[in-house]
Amino acid sequence: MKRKVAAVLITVFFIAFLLIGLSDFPPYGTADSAVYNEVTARYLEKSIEETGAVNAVAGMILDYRAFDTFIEASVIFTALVLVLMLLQKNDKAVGGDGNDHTYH
Amino acid sequence: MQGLHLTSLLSILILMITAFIMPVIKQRQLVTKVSLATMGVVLVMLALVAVDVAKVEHYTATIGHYDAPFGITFDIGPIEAVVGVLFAFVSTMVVWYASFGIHKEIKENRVKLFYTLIHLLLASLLGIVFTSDLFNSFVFIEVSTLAACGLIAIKDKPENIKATMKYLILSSLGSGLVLMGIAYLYSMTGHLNMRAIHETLQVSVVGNERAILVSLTMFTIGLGIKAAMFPLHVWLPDAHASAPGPSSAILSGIVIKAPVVLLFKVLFMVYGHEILKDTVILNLILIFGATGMIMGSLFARVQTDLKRMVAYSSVAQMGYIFFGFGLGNALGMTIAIYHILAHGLTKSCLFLSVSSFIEQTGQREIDKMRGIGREMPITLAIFSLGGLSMVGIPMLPGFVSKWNLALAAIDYGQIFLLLIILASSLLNVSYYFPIIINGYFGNANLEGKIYKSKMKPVRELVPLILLSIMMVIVGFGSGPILDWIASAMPSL
Amino acid sequence: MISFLVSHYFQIGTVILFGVGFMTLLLNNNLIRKIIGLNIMDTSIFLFFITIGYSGGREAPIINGGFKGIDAYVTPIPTGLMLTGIVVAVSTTAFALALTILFYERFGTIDLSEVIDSGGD
Amino acid sequence: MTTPIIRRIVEWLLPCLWIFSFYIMLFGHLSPGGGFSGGSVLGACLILDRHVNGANAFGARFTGERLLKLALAALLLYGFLKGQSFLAGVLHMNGLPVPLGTPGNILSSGLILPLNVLVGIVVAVAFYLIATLFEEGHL
Repeated sequence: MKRKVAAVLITVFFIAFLLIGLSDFPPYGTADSAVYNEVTARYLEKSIEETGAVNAVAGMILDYRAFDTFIEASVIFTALVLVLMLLQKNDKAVGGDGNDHTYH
Repeated sequence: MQGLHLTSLLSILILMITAFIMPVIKQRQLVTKVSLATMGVVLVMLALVAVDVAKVEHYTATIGHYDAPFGITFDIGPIEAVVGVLFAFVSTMVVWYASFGIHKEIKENRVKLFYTLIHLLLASLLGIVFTSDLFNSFVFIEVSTLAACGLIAIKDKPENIKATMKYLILSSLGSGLVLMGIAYLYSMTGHLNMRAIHETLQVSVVGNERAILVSLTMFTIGLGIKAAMFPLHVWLPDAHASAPGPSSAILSGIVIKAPVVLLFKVLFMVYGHEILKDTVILNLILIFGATGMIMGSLFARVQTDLKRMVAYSSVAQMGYIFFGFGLGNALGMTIAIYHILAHGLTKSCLFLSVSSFIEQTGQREIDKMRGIGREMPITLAIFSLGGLSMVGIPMLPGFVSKWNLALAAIDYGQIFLLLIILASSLLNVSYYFPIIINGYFGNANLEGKIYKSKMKPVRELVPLILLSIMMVIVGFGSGPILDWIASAMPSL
Repeated sequence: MISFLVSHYFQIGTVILFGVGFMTLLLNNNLIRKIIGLNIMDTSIFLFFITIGYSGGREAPIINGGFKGIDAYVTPIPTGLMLTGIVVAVSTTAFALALTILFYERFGTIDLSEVIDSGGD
Repeated sequence: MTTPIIRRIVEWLLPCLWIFSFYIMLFGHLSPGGGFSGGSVLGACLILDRHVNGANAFGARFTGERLLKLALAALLLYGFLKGQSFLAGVLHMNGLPVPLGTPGNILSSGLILPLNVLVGIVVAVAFYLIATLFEEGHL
């Protein structure tokens, strides 16, 4: 019970804290926010010219910020490796012999 | 000299690409060889990064064809170079050590996944340190979290599953907070590049004070969880104590260091001193660091399991690093970075020697380690060297950190902080010395122990010996290293 | 106060959603619920990011049929970032669920507190 | 879990989903969509197929091991295609000369189209393998 009260209090405090920070931001849906700066302008204006993509989002994630997307692909790969490691039950490892197990 | 700039990116790409190949290689020996060779190449590359940085002081590598605010860049200066070399060195030694014995500790068919995960982990840690883009660092943090969890869960025991679960949940919470911090910063500035954010923040600080405070808190808590800052350290002892030996060495030596470096960059390069001095964040970090130094050592003292004791000692040592940040003066920050180096080398040394005790004797309790010095003299010598460094015997890296940390505390103007450093050192003595003394001396302890009976072949101890030699070098050569790190400190 | 609530209603909604996720994470010991809480938290952050870029009356950043000027399109950055964020969240969730299965197999329960309270240290 | 109703519906639905997923992937640079979205639809397709038709239909030809190799090959190709561009960027040189084409055509925008397909393959295979592992415990 004590823990529940503590959890609720922490959460309420946390939300209040975030909301206080929020009050510095421009209202929802206005165009004068800081994100409409030269970076956005370039991604929109030069997207076709520099990346050839009509879809500026595709141009951004696969050309301007392609490194992110490359790491993202490796996140999926990591998750696949981990799930493979945890859930593979049968002894036939993928591509491995796996017939001589040494349990610790 | 543009060519050398490649090495920072190339090291990450090579690690990633070898990690993609490894799961389909059939023989374990081949995987081990590939991994060792890659690690060697990466170590050389990072040494080249350091050489490059020593020449040009600081460089920016654009990843892709777009310059800083538009694309992703690596900003590499002395701090990044030093930490990068540390990461590569420790992982190379750990992989070398693991190549002899990891198949005894985990299932045979998981060995190649172990190396895959280590490669992904090292790549992501280097990425966290090098990148100058906040969102990019978030993605790297996630890879490192997943890979680190994998390195714990790779040993198929119930307590590993439990520890991994705890670590994963807390760590994901931390990532969520970091992402929220990034969202607030992005909303305020419209940039993701650290330099660009810094410049915009300087202009737009008025009217954004509350949002800045919120985002700062998010980053501190989020990265604090990942770096085991004291009250948020609860996942660490379980995780580091239950993981297989080489994993523990990597987790304790370098994995908890990368978030610290990122926190350093966020605090002092993104926000900058102008903003920090108006907030309480640095004082909070100082308090948490100081509490961690004392409490971590107190917890370590009462442990009966050797590995848990060393794990709790990590909490205390992370306290030193946060203490240095919290002081907020140039010497404090320099020492915090230096202590990353010192603790990374020392703790990986300690964990590897502890894991070889456990492997050879099959015992985990501290009481059972009596007389181990006769059975495994070299390993205990290395353990003792690490312990002495933690305690702060002159000329070893731990002493250099403590001495300079004390100087920085005097500089800060609070003398009672000296007492905390002193108390923490004394507590360190109280749990490292009994093991060393009981291991080497006392007739009752040494009775019936046969000299070198449980020693590993010397060639299996080479990585450990190299780690300890490097540790001593870092201790003796602390002068130039400190100067070099200090040259990169952001002006106050 | 009221004007703040009205003008920032979407951001406030996402922050409250974040709180809901956070509370789910704190209150429940059931692992599946904890994972759900984490996902709610992540989703709220994604929503928050999207609200940053939204601006009334602008089109999606797909430049079909001639460029209409930079004021005609919503910024593509938050959208693109959140694509990456979603992938990361999916990967973490997959791993957490796999771990939960193993947890259940080892301990016979998916209650974290039961195991931590009873199982040794 | 497979009733005749589901079988019947899936029989009609699956080809549409296949085409739709490839449409999302291939038109990622022209319209909403891209590698990840297309890949997740394709992954859902594969999971549905596996769920309804069992391991015989698709799984017989594309075993887990082969799919894993396919995904790793796609990742490697991705790494090389993009890695050369990253490395060239560090040196401030041009990478592989890939023509950008006419904006609006399918064969345009340089590397984005192949990268979308590669990401799609990786995502689809990863989702399919993860789901299979969850459901059956082996590949």
